[in-house]
Amino acid sequence: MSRRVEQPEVNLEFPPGAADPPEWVSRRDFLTLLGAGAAMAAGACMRRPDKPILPYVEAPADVVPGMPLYYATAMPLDGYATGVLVRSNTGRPTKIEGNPDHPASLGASGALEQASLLELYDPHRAEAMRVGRRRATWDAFAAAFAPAALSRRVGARGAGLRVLMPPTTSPLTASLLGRLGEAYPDARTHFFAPLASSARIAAARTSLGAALVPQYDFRAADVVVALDADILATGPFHLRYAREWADRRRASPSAQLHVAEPTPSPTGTLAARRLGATWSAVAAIATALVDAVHRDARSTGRVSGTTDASGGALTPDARAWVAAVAADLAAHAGHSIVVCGERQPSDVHVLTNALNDALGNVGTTVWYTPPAVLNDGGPDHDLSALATELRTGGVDTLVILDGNPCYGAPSDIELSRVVGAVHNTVYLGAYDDETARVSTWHLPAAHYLESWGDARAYDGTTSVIQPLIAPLHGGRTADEVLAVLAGQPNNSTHDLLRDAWNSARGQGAPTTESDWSEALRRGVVAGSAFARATPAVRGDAVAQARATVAARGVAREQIEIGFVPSHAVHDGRFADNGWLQELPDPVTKLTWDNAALMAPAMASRLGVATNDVVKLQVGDRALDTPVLVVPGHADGAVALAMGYGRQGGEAVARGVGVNANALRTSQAPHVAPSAAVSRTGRSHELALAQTHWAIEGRGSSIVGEDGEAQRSTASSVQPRKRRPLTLYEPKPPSRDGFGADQWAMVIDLDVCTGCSACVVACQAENNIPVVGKDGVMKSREMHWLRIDRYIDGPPDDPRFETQPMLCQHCEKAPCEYVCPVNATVHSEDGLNEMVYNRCVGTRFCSNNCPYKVRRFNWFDYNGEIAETERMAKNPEVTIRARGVMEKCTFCVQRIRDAQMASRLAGDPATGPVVTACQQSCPTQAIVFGSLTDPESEVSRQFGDPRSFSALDELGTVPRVRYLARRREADSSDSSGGRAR
Amino acid sequence: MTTISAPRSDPGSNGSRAHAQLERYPIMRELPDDGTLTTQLLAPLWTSHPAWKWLFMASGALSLWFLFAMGVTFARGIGAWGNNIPVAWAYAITDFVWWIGIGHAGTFISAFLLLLHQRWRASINRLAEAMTLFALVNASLFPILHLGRPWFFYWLVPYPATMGVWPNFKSSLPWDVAAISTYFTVSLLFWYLGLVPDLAAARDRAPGRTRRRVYGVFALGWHGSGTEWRHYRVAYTLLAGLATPLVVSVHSIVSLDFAIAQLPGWHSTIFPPYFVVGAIYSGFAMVLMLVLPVRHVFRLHNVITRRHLDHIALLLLVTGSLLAYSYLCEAFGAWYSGDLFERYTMLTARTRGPYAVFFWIMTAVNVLTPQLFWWTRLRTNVVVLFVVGVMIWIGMWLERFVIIVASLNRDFLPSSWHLYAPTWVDWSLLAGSIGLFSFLFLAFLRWVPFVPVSEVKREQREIAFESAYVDRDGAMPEVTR
Amino acid sequence: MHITCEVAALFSARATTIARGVIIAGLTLIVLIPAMAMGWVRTPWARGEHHTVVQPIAFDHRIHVTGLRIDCRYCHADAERTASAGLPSTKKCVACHSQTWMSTSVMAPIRRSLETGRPIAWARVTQLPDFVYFDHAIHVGRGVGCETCHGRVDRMATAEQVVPLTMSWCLDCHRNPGPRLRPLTEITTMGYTHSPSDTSGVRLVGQGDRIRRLTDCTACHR
Amino acid sequence: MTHPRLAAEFTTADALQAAVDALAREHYRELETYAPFDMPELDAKLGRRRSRLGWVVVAGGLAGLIIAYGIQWWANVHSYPLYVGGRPAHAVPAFVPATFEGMILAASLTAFFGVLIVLRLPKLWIPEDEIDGFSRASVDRFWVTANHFASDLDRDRAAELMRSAGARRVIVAED
Repeated sequence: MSRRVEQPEVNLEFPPGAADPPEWVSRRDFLTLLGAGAAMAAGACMRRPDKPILPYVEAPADVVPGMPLYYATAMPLDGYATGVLVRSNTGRPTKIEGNPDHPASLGASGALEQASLLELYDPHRAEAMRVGRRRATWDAFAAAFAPAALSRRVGARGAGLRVLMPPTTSPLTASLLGRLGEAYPDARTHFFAPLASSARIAAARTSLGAALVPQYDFRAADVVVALDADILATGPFHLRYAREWADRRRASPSAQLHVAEPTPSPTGTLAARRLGATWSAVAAIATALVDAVHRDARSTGRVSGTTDASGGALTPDARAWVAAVAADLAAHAGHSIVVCGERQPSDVHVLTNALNDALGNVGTTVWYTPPAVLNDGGPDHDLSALATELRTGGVDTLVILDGNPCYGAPSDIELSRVVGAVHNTVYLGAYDDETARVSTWHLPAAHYLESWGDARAYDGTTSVIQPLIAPLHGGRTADEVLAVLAGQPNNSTHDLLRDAWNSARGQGAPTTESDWSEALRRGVVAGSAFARATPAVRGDAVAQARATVAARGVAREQIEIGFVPSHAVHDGRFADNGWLQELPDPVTKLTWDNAALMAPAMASRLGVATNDVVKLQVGDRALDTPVLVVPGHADGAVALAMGYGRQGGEAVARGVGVNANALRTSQAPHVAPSAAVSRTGRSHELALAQTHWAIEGRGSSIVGEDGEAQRSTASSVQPRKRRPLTLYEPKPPSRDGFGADQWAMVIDLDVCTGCSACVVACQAENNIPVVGKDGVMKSREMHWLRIDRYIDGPPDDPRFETQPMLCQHCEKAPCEYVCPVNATVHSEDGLNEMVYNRCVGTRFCSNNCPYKVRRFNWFDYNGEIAETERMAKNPEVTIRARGVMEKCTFCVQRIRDAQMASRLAGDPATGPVVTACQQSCPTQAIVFGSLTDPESEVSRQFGDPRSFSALDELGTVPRVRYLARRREADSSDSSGGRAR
Repeated sequence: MTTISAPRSDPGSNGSRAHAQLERYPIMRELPDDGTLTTQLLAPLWTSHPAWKWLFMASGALSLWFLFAMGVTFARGIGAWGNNIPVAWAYAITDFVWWIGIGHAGTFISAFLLLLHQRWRASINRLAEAMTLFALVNASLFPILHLGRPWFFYWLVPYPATMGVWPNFKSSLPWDVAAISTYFTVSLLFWYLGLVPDLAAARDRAPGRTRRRVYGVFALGWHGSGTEWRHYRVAYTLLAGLATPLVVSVHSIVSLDFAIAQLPGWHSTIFPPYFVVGAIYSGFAMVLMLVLPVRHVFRLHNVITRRHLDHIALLLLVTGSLLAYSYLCEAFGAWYSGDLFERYTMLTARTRGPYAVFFWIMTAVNVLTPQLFWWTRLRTNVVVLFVVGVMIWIGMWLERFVIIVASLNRDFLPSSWHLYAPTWVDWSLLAGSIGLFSFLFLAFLRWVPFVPVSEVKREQREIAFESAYVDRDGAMPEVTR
Repeated sequence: MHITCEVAALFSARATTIARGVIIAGLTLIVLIPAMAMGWVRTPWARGEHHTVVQPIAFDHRIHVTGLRIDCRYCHADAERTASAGLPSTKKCVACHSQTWMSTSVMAPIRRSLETGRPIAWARVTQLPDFVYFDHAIHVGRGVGCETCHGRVDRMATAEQVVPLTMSWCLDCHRNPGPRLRPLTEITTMGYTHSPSDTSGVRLVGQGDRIRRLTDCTACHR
Repeated sequence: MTHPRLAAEFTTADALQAAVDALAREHYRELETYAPFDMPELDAKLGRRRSRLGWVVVAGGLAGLIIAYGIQWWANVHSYPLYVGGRPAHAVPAFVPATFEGMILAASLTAFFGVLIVLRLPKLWIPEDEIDGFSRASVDRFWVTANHFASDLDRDRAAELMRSAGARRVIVAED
């Protein structure tokens, strides 16, 4: 009934990847499938469908078949490194986890990191080098672009040579660019990424006098104010920030998070005081905060918050919010943080710096370091400059190193057209995407799991990127290409790396073999973080900033459109990743699409509802987009996720959503200040993983709190327990014997951001298939672990509830007694077992599961995937066949392995078991362990006064408990300041 | 021997002159001598009705479409249907419960009424039993078709597997297997045993030796000797006695498929009686749909008289009212429980939820239409009866749909709420099952004695005997001719 | 009214006998067919026992085990460490055979493997379904001898499956391992006899493996 | 001999009943009657006892009951007890439905095959079939047959009685 991944044969040949999006299943040829069905039936009883066993010819030293190995490496995203540990089963990377030693990870890993594994095995990756229409070889390329040959085209000083690449933090790349500069003094390198913003650096230049970026320590902050900043779920350091904030919140429940944002973000859902404010309003709010906090500071030198905040531009709600927040900030001067988001213009960052300065946070919770990105904020980060050059046609050869700029560039630059016009263009890219299609040369790019390299984290810490598998499609790295250009074609990246590091002697780079191997083992180079700086803020800069913000004013009539990164596909580089396309947005639960997010009030003014298509207009640019109405969204603001509407050769990505870049201009790449929205009368069905947001007054049963804000003080949240009487008392946990465990899980809703890293982690660990947009619309998604989102209360200022929902492993499981074939039963150690090979698929269990966490294989999802994707499967978990139920098993494969290991070691206690979701969780909201050990964290939290079981009154006695969210007592004021 | 008047329980009888007349109305009228009667009742076996061929082919085609839809389901998987999570059961189970419900009237008529000596059963019981059998054929197809891996359906049966694992008898689905297989077997035996004397008659009446031989084989060499009748009588009554509790148990068990779950809208203790009543209700509706055309086409007005129609109508009125009462109980129970979820499902979701329109149609049809039968004239008006029959037939399908889908689509966690919409495969399976039923039933009408000849003769003799007897003291009206 | 009068009786006396015979035969078949099916799956043929598997190399366990007294774990080295016992790499075969037999035709596949670097494709002898997660390490480590599942390999010219490998067969041991376990020193012993006095098996269990837990579904199925 | 020594055909049930009355009065009991429908009223006269089939059926039902419960107990309690939904392995209430069905099934099968066996059905041929027109016994004719007579006189007396009871024809096998 089920297939398991066989050990891949040595130098396995991959068939041309032709996997299609899963809804293709429904279009499959009738008879063949009939055959398939029959074969599957037969297969279940057949004894000898022998596959030969292939031993090694020469056994590799460290590889033991069936024993996974973990390697440390780092995933660069927008240049910044996030340290990861990668599990490798007999040479196949099968799972990505966080690296505890890496500052950007602290052991956690986000959805993007987790999902990057699937990208490695993506059958749609470019497989061959080509020039024009012809296939090419690396040697041919090396020959054509060796200085000797190339200088003839671009001139001895390389005046006709331009390099375009995404922002990089790699010391190696830096040094190679240096050498390129030596070889071609007149050649220029430009950096571009759709989401990159230089506002922060610019602000630092004006207000601090140097190119610096702020660094935060949320562990020391009692009050955090995020202005249009999704600090807990996006950005290079969000895993670290989330972890630190959660630690602080756990340590002192009074620690507060206040958020003013145009569109609801995971951070916003956790805010004590959340305000929906347009982008321009956020700027005004920053000014108001500066006023409110400053005034006293000037007179008495003591920082305090005044209640009558200035800024007449603000709505009463906003003013109330400012007053409350300012007071809170002042009360915690020196222990607070004000963060400003990337999309805000530089003067708002100036004001933010001023606030932190005034509050005396600089030096305690906030400090500054140089940017890790090479010439961050420098002129060569401006794409339009390059575009002009290309148009004027002084450029003969353009080398584009990844990043697919022709898709991501603002539309006014028309990059595709200008690049197409260049005589000789090289594109190093993983896919045959928009850029590849206009380039002369296309070199398949190596995945980071296939390549050597290095990268810095946001704080400067350097990591070595080491490959886990030889390039599947002969991909190359940017460094290798640069090496060719710089005239060192035949060095492998590994050698280049060693050279570069040796030359960088003295800057903390490891030189000795032992340093090197240590760096590889730990995944970070010790002590390579940048030094802290705590410069003072220039008053004149602040005044200047206040003036500009005031001058700009708050948009009243016209509508602002903000271009936000997609939580799934980021800026589009993950667009071909099925896991991410199907990953529900943390707030809206939208999958397989992007949409114009807007406030209910605004939607009703426009006379549109969710699924209606509207025409967004910015200047003369227009884009038809489906609407998604989101309570809590700022009125007057429209948020549109980037990274969709791809037109490249990627089968999964193509035609999903609309391309936000069509509305972006190089002047306003992040927020279009004055846009128009109009009805089209057409509609487009969005695939929402959750179609019902209201909690229907069931809050106390589901999330442990009643609908209207808990009047109790933060510390004493006590969910009611209403377990009914029962005829059959659940079996008391058996405590006797060798490793007699009773597994259980606790999830702390107080720190769960809903970032959905756990969802992808579960998908990767447990071989969970993708069902496609069609499947999601039919409510057939397969996620064992989902994040429930409830949005309740007044539409302008709702309550957000976040609840990870997975199999509750009920001690009295309703699913078990209705299964006619004993396919789901209870194990000795308290697991609700699901036996796929026994399941006949009556689906009665799902009907009787109050949590609806059981998933059914409606089609043969796993039979549909390409051979390469098969390689991503975890060999320790059965690949489910068509027609069987599946659900969370508490990662039983990890439990059993741990138990067997401890047995063999003769250790009476089972070693620590970490489930995939728990491992990935940035805030460590998930705790897993055995109840038989009274000392275990899970036992402790089971007894926590905040702990409760979802739907307790049903008497299912779940082994998963939640810690109710702490909501602060309602402060007297009515509106925006209301605690939520 | 019993009286031949309609059951006194009949509410319509008080003061209604029309009804008084009807009570005097004979169960059989203008009956010729046994020979002619036999010829009349067996005639359809020898001569095919012109319309029959076309109907038979049409229903055959529909059955093939049924087969195709099954093929699609087997080949592609349940995904070919509209089902989803939370609505993991939908059309297929609705059809299953609907058909098995219909299947209940047959046994009810033949067994219950036999034990209660309701003489009017004699003319229609074979039709009803055949209906039961063919409905059960459909009913037993759907659960298997509904499995994610149908080829392992036998895992629900306790057999010594080399896996060493067994079915779980705490689940109601193995109970289903037991109930349905038993019910089908018993109905078949009961039907066949009743058929034997008439097959013998057919054997001895059939034109041509081949036909005679065929019927002869199936008649098992019945000769109607005293000895045969003596044991036959007992066996037949015993089977009736066994079928009577069986028919009650079967739909009770089917109702447990829902009642043992804790889903609001399913988790209800009144389900067993409620379902049994509903089943008989829908069954009688379909009996009407079948009996009326048959009576008309084959001119059976002398054996299926207005009395029969009247009694079926009365049974519809009674069961319909009981059903209405069950609806009330369900809603009241939900309200009285004070349980948040129960209340939402039964009071809010049902009446105002996405499937409210079906709920209201169902209530209107199932509760109001039978109330027409308080009027005797309507009870015997063929058109009214047929229309009402069809309406209830549909109404009861909707009831099952509402119970299953409208409960599943909104359960405990609002996060998992989702709508259900059928696909063309769902529709094909429903239509196809009706096609298969018609196909089998038409075959039955063509080749099997569908009015129990020997029983009718027996009744006729009894009636004659009694009337002769009662005439002497003039207590009872003349009934035979 | 016309009444057909047949010349002779419809059936002869023999017809009755035939009819009865048919009915009885039918009923017997209904009972017999499933019974036979259940019987068949319990036969060695249905389970693939004693089914000679053709190997690329005529490898004779008797010579290596009985003759040369090579420990099982020399070639199947991972049995104690991981789930799969593993097969020797070509290099391992050559390690001994470089001197002896190397030139013979029997060794041709090994030579080819060395030249081409392609692995030798051994045919699977003991196969479990994919949804069964069998772990050699835990079994070997808890006193289940090689012989218990693989039989007297030391007597096999060509290795073959000698146990049913049905789930109920696995359960027999999982329900009552005690008497089937052996001292860890005897793991690879062939023809080991459990003397009634030998309590080592019971001791291994006694260390607290909870028998009930060994019959949990997730002990083998994940 | 091909058919019974004495056979009489009647056109109405009443005539048959009269004949049986007359014969019974003169202690002819070794009679067999044939009718298109059940005529229980004849049994008493011919001293036919009530069928004992019922007791066999009861036995069958009990057997079914025990087997059905036994299987469930063996499977879920003895052979492979599993923790299911926190319920006890031996869940008596849950075992009731299948047990009941098992009982009914066994009982019904006993009843059906019981009657076949008791009546030796199928019995496609009987001597009476050789009588021309006997087949109408299943349609609209009523027959009485008798095989055992003390003497030919005795037989003729019986024939006489039949005629007087209004037999349409009386067939006497000479020997």
